[in-house]
Amino acid sequence: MIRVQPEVFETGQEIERLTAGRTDIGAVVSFTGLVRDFNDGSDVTSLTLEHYPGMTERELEKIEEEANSRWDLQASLIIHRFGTMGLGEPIVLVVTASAHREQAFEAASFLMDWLKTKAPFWKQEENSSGTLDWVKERQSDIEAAKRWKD
Amino acid sequence: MIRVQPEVFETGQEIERLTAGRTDIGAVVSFTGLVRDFNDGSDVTSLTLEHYPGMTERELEKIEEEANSRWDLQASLIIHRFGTMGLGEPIVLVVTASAHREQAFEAASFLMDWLKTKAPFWKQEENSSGTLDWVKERQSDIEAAKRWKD
Amino acid sequence: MKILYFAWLKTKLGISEETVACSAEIRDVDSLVAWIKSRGPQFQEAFIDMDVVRIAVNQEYVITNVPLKDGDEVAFFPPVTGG
Amino acid sequence: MKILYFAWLKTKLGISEETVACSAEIRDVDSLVAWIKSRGPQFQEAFIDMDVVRIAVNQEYVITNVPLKDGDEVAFFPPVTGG
Repeated sequence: MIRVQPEVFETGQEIERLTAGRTDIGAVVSFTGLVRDFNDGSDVTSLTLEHYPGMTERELEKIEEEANSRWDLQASLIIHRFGTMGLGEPIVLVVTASAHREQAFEAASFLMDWLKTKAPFWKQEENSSGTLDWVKERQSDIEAAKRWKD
Repeated sequence: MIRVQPEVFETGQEIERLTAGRTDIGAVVSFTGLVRDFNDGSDVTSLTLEHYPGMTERELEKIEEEANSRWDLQASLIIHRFGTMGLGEPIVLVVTASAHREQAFEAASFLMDWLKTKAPFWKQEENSSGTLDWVKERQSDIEAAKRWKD
Repeated sequence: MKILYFAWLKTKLGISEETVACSAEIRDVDSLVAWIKSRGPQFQEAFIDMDVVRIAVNQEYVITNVPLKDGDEVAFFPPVTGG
Repeated sequence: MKILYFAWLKTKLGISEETVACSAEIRDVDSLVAWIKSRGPQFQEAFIDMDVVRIAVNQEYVITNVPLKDGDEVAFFPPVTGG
């Protein structure tokens, strides 16, 4: 399941909902990305995410399908927000459930790596002097995505 | 932080508590292990965990310290239950917070791998015919722990 | 066809969306880019380094030149930075 | 010293905890194990394959023979299966 929304979400509630009433799941891994006050050496006061409506959903669905084809998942969830977010707020959530923990760990890590380099979102940071800067692509994200062959 | 307790815990609440009011955390990874209805080819109706009070806490603390020395974590949490648990109930929770996602992912995976092979807990499964069986050590857990050199 | 710009491409050009008709001059991605660059210095500058411009046709990434037709949706944007 | 048994070692022996005094016969882990095995067939059987018995002295794993003294806490248990 994928969701693209401006609203804040709660990681715990989403995990709860995904696994409620199920007794076949042995392992649940979640990743939550949060807005932090410092990035690449400068202070951040808020973050705005632009996205490409339509293509975003398509890309996230493809990434989720790919994860489900590579790992034996019993449930998966991707939530990504857009719009303006305050410090400490969640930006993205990935949850994977499996009978085995390596499967859940690897799939969650993969989802984040591919999402970072494929899903059409762009971050703009505001700093304490009011300047808005587009966040630059990170070499480490490109390298991380390469671990999982296309 | 580590906790060894018979009581059920809520993953979401624990993550919330660990990250509340913090704006320096970029990535949070959680792993929750749940009681599932099927294990190694037989049905399970409940699970009882025995542990070694005192040594359990020491081992978990050592494992957490080790993770913090290997990765740049801003917060970490291990909760492990003991006693009898019903299907779908959580057994163990590991949460790691870091500025960077690879750090949080690797540390969480490490914590689970070491905990599985070092923390003195023993699982006893009850099946539908009322038989109690001690769970056997898994070769895959031994292999997983070896990925992280001692 | 519909042309979309995102992130700094959008702010640099001051355009988020426009409609362009296919023609003998604008028949595929490469000729569309050439035509856009010919429209003025800010266009020229925004598209000067195609290594930092990603292209999607009908919401799918394209990395080679592909033919275009009216009704297509073409998007230009920088490398993505979500997650 | 205090001797603890966990999991199937405990159920097999029917003992979870006992107190044993150190002596010339029981002076280190190896001699303690030898003495325990001498106490009867169920003890012999429980300790027949030391590959599946883990040993902790004062709540720390030991994998080699170590000397014991009164006041020590020695635990015997199967490979752990938590998590």
